[in-house]
Amino acid sequence: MNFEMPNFALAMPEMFVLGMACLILLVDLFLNERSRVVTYLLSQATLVGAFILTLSLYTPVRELTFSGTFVLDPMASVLKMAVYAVVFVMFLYTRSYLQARQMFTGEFYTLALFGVLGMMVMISAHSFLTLYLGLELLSLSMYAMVALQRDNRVASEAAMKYFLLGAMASAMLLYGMSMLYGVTGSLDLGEISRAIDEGEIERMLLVFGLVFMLVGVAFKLGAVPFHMWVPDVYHGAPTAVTQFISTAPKIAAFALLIRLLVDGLGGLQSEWHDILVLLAILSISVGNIIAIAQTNIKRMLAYSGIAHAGFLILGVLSGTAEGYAAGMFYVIVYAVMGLAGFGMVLLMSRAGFEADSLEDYKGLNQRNPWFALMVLFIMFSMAGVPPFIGFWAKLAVLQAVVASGLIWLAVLAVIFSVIGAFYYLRVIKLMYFDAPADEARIEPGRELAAVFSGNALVILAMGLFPGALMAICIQAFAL
Amino acid sequence: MFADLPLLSLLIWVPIIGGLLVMLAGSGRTGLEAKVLALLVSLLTFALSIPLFTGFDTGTAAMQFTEFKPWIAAFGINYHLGVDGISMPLIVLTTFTTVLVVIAGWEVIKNKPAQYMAAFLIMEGLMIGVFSALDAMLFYVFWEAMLIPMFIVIGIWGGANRVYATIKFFLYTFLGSVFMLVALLWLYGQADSFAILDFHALPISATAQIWIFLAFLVAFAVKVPMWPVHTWLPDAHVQAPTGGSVILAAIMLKLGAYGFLRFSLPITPDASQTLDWLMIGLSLIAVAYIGFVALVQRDMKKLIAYSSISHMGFVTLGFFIPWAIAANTGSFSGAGLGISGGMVQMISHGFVSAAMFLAVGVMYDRMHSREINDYGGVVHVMPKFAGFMVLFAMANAGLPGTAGFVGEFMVILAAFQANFWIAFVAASTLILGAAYTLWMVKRVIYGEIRNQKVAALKDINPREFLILGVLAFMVILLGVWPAPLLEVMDVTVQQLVEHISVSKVPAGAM
Amino acid sequence: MSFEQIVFYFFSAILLLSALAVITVRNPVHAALFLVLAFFTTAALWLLLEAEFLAITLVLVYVGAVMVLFLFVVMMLDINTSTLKERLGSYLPVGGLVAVLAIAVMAAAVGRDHFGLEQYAAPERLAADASNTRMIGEQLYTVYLYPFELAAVILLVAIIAAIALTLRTRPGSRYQNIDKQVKVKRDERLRVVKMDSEERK
Amino acid sequence: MFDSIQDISLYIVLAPLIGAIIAGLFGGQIGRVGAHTVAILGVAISFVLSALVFKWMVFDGMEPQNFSVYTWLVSEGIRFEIGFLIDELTAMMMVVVTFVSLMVHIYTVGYMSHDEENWPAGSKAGTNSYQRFFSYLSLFTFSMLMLVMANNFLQLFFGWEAVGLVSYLLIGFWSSRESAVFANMKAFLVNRVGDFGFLLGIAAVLMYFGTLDYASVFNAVEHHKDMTITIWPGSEWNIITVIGILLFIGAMGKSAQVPLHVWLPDSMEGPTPISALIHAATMVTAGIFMVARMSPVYELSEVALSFVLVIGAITALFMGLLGLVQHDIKRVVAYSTLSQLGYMTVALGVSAYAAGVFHLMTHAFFKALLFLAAGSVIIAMHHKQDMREMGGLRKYMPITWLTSLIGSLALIGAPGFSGFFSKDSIIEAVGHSTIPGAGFAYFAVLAGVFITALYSFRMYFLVFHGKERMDEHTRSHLHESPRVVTVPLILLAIPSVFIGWAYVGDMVFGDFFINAITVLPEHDVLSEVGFTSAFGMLLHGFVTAPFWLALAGVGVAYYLYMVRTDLPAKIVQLPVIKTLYAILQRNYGFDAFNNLVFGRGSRGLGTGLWKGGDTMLIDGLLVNGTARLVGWFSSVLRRVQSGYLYHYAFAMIIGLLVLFGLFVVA
Amino acid sequence: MIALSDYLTVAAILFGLSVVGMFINRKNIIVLLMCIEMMLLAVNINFIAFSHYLGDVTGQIFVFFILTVAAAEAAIGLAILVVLFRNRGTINVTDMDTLKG
Repeated sequence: MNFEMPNFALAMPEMFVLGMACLILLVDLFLNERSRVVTYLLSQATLVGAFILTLSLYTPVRELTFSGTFVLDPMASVLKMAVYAVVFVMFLYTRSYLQARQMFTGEFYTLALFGVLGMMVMISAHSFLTLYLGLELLSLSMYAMVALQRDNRVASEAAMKYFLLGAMASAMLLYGMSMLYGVTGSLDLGEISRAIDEGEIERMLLVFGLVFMLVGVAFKLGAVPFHMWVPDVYHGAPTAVTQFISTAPKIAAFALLIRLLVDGLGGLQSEWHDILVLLAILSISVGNIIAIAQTNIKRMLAYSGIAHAGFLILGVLSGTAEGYAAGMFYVIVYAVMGLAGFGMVLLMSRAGFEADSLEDYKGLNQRNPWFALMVLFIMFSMAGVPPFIGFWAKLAVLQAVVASGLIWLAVLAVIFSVIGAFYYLRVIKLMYFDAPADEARIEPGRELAAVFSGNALVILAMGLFPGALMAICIQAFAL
Repeated sequence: MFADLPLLSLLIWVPIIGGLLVMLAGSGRTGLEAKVLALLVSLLTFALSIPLFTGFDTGTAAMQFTEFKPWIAAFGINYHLGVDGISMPLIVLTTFTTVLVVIAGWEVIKNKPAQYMAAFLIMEGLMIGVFSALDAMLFYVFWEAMLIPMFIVIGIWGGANRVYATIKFFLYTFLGSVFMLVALLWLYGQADSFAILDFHALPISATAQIWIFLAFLVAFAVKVPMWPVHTWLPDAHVQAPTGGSVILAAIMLKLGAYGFLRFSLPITPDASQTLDWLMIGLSLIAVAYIGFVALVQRDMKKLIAYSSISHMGFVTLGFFIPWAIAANTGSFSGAGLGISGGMVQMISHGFVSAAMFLAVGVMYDRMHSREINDYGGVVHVMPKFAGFMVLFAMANAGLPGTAGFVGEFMVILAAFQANFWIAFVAASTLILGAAYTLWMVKRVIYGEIRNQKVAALKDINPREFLILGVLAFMVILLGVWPAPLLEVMDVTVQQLVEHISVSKVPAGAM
Repeated sequence: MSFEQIVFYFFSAILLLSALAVITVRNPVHAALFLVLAFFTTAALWLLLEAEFLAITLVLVYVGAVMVLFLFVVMMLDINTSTLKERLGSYLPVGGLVAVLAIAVMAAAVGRDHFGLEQYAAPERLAADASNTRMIGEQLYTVYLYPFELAAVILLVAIIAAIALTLRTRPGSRYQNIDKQVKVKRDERLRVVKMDSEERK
Repeated sequence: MFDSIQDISLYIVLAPLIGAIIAGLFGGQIGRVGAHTVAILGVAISFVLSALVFKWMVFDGMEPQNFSVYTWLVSEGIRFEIGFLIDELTAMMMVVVTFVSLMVHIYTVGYMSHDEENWPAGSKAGTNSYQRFFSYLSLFTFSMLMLVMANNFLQLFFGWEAVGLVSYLLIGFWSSRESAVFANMKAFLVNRVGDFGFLLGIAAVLMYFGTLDYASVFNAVEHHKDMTITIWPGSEWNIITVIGILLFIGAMGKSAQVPLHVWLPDSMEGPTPISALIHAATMVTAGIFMVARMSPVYELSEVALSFVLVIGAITALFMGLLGLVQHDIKRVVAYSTLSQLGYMTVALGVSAYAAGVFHLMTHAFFKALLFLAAGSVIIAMHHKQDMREMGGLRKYMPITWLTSLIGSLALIGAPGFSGFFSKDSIIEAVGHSTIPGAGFAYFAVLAGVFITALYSFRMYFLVFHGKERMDEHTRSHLHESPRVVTVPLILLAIPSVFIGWAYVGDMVFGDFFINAITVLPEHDVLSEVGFTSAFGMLLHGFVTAPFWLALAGVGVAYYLYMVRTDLPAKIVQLPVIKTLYAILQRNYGFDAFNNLVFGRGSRGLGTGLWKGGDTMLIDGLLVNGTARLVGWFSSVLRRVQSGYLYHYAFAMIIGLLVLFGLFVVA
Repeated sequence: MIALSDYLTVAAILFGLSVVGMFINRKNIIVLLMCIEMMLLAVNINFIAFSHYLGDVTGQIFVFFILTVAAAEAAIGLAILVVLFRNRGTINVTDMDTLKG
């Protein structure tokens, strides 16, 4: 038994988040309603602390520990920091929403932090086992969060659907893992990769396992045809929770994709490439087309998210470092845009009123031109119109696709993105061209207004200067 | 003193930042502060563009006033600006037209005037960006971003059916340009640079050229617009507010044509040669087919919109005639005439169509109708206006001595060198153009006063007189003395002709 | 046929039949009980595979805890079983077809061509004193320390979630607050409220 | 001041332009007197200077001047310039144009003095219409001068279209009259059809000569005479022929040759001074001038010449016939103009350019005279133009009567009058010509003489003699027109009589145009005709057919309209004549045909392309069709998202199976 | 001797049955939860079989974790079920169609 003492320092952020989550859980018990803000502040502090820790641990090399089940590489650091940032902003967004709906409880924050922990674990996983556990930690937190508003009929329905389909998907993922374990004899991604590269394993069996695993990953990403949960859950969940599950977990899902397909099954690139092409096409087309028919903005954003997932996959499938970087760029950008997109629903909502119908956006320009402008930024960014960040994300991905010679795929993708532009435009149309049903000026809380404006302006600012983020993404895969 | 200033950057960013300021200043109900600010910004921009013209070195085809800064290193994209004889006049046209648009919207726009002015200023900056970008991706960014303010302008201040029109406009043009994006990415893969001038120098196989050409074609043809992807234009024009129509006709259409000159011709000369029959055919269809369609329009703006399409047909015809000339006469002599003619047509159409739309706008502001049948005998109540209108109509019909003639004349001359029948169809615009324009003038301006509403019309006020007068001056000036304009572009065009007369298919490859 | 084989086929058959029953019986209570049966038989198979610790765990944790929880919920929710007991309808053929298809593909993949004895020879039986539990334990607390901790966190999350979702303080129910009772003052026991007489409605 | 011919040429063209600008833009400020003073002054300067140039050119033997004023544009090394070519032809045209224009300017002071009556009450366009009219007149003078003085095709085209523009503005001057604004549009469009050919001709010139400069083209034309162009596969055309015909198509529009003549009769909707200046004396002769100018080109192509000849002959004969059935006094003159233009064209066709140009000049004087006289009558008749309501005006308007008689005599070519010299030269030339079509042309011009005499004197008798058929009110106000009207009449009558005497020898049979017009020896019919002096020609004139034909025409007219005034009505009832009359009344059906085929046809085509092509096919099917298709897909696909868990699970399984099928099994 | 494939086949059939159970059952959500348990069971059989035949204990370790997670999952699943039932008074799968489209 040769056991090497793990380098715990590398997992400092995880330990910190876990410790803080438990602490918050305890502290929350002794807080009454009015001092609940302490929980909120502690949660934010946790994220800030984790960010600082992760940043200080950043190394341009790849370090394994915990007997190879944990990896710390630039990609992990970047993605983790992105997760913290996204969740941090999400907390900023949702406070007033939660307060108005009696959801401003310790559970929300602890579950969210455990979810963050799950994501961190996934991002840093270097073994099927840790991947799975991270995934489940995240998923279980999210199932619970969706149902957290207990007297909400649709939320519980959404949670149930999410749970059942999610469990099924992770069972399939596990089945795939078991097959790969069986043929490679290891759970360690590095070992598996080596075993595949030796080339003695029958490829059919590998692909058999691969397909199962991809179902699980596709489910998490919300790729067609494993996307069916996405609209219902995004729609049914309280908007605050939707904002959470539509953003940060996508980053983790991207990590899952990279860890599995690149770190583990890099040798099967020619196989998963084709599968991903199929998934990407289906996602982009179905997502964009169905979104057109939506009247509920949360559903619309859900379908748009499906289409975005397709684009994300486009980046990965090229199988090059540039492609992965593009995918990473895309997923981070998507998270930023998703925050803003659902943030705008939060912004428009009041206690007892969920502004999730498209009709609620009518005449926003009359009611508050500033917010209308911000929403305009967000929508054009999602549609991929420069100079907003969404354009660069698409550009990066398409560039990877074109570079890998799949020009037809790029053409197909852009055609569907044009179709998709229609429903984004419709939001703008409602805001700017239609008369408001209700003339009352929109006056959200100052914090919410500030974070929303900030978010939208970041979308613009990053659109003007996307270089830094892209450089980070490229560096993350420079190993 | 101007030599040290980053003129092009200023031209791009002064209106954009000014536009943002205007938007912020627009809280007042009348928006007077915003309007004054907008006027100042547009005048400043125009003033900034004058040294561009005066300081331009007509003796070289090289890019001038260049600026270069790395922008997005990760993508290999640079902030690279510069102008040559092709783009510089268009920039000046842009700054000039924007001033007019700001003045034209002064009292007319009652709903959110600050946003209106801001949209135009931002659009101005973006359009100048398109004309001056030397980096393909920078070009694309400006190209696409420009759609946003236009989308808003048509949608908010447009007519009854504005939503349909503006969404159609946006999606049409968006669809067109994404193909270009893919082509640009492919070119980047080949050249490992987004610099347009690098693309120019890049050898490309014949098949690839065809594909790239088609991708560019979709993007630019929609913008120009060429038949059969022109149907967004009448809708957009009809629904847009006057200022929107003016910018659309005067500048935006030129972007597509400019794209042909900047991208299609020099990057894919062999494909252009292979497909010149297509381009010439589409151009001629635009001239003739659209001419007939314009003839039966009942809506003045629609009529002018169709006439714009028809006139833009000359631009594309001029641009793609060189190979037909070479095929017919064995040399490229005369090609420059066609390309220059197309260029001149772009500029002159900028003035003429702007003037026509403004003139219709003047009537629309009073009557709130664009139907030809609602008018008649306007000359009796608005004689000054009628004078302008007839002048612009004549320019639109290509009367010598007005701006409208020069480009058409040159293109027809060039087209004749390629083929008698090409020239024949192109020259049919002499009849068709006159027919639809004058028929409209007859029904709107002349005749007896048709109804009480017309009888109550007031003649143009000093503001309108100023706009129309300035345009009338330009229309005539350009008609009787186009030499300065030609002088600016001549060297560039000649260099372009030399460039395209050499095949870019790599040696040994087919 | 060796004894092992007999055991294997016997338990496998029961396993699959009970699985089939789980998805087809009308009554959820019956389904839960069939599932228990499936767990038992699986445990038996695992014993064949020399995974004693897990076999025992399966019985203890699953049959003993999880399935009881299932049954408890089924009973607690007092579901009107009559409406839930409708028969599988016309979608059975489609379902059956898909089932056959899926199973056929999977079975083909894991069939003897790839996982027969030629490829994977049956390993030697372990020595009688080999401790499966010890083996797992050694690994679990060293190499799999990190996952082990994570598993603990997952359980914690499950606890939090379950409580958060189901624990509710009913507005109607009353609790004794001893702290308050003890600290009560005389004046607080009785309070005279002055109010206007209300009109009869 | 008169330091050079260059400057003087500029003054000549700019004086009327400045007049036009001042009168036009500042008409309201300077008032009527100011406007007409400025305009007349401008034209007068122009006339005086033109006369000076003519003197230098003709009497002082100045060399032809060819110089450029400024460069219009340069492209690819091809210079497009604005410049002047001044030779005898130009000088003559300048004098004619400025003189007639000056007369018309003066005349207009009287004719338009009550113009406000022609406008609807309250029309603001009517307030300064007088000034505007002068502005247009001066602008026209400028344009016409630019045309005739051009030294290159570009400027020629400039002037060509500019006069068209002014013509457009003036025909529709009374813009409240629907017929007038229709007529001006028609005029412009028909002219555009001609310009269409003209422009193509210019394009051809540029293509083959590489320049648009007259001198260079004429110098190089010899080298190009055997070049061909493929119009359609298998048909090679001589390039000179193509250029000639294309340019002549332009002339057909401007000079109203069949079938592009339809605009000219309608153009009579304009005020009469316009009819005199533009649609009789100057603008319509631009085509004649142009062909004469291009004589070096036309000489090299007999095909083109024949084409010109035949078109001219048809116009001369058939348009004259139409003059017989008109009741409107101005229309008679208009058709007579058409017919005379036909004569000029015929002259060109037989290479008798000098005769054509000479007829152009004489015609300018006497036809302007006739029009102005008609205008004088119209003033007296309170703007009634129907000859059936006139009669016996001789005693009320003696000056008008006398000048009209002179004009008519000149028109029919009564020996001694200017028209005689020019017209007889043409007829003689045609008689000597041998190019294809000359036979028909000879017949046409001879028949034309009779017809001309007939309709001219029909008009003369109907207006000035016979019963007074006007109503009482009109009669009581009849009086001679004011001085501003009659003075131009008199001034125009003088050259109408004498100009033939003075110049026929030099211009037609001499070497007056030696520098300007090229005639190949084998085409030189005028030298075959071989008169040497006006007097000899006059003597000869009495024994030739034209004289007797004209006399017969006058006689018939006298008989029908003075003696047996009941006969015309009866004649038209005769079976054959009735049909013919109907045809003539309908102008041979040209208008109906044009309306049907070009007017309704093009509108029908436009509607078809618009509704069928744009709206239905492109927009309906492709654009909105795609949108609808996507929308339909969307509504169908969203139904897959049924809300039922088992469907979702099923979708996942199917997805899994598909992946199996595609990637594992395969 | 029992081949590895035998175990795997049993697991595959079990997995297939439970997957089909997910969509042929349209009445009772509890059965769906059971199906999920069965799917995990099938995976576990796979892992243990592989572990046995590979002579590698890792597979069993994985199963250990799967069992843990499955228990947690069952707890949360049932909790959600309870919430759902309280809200709607039914756990009929067919009734869960508020969210669609």
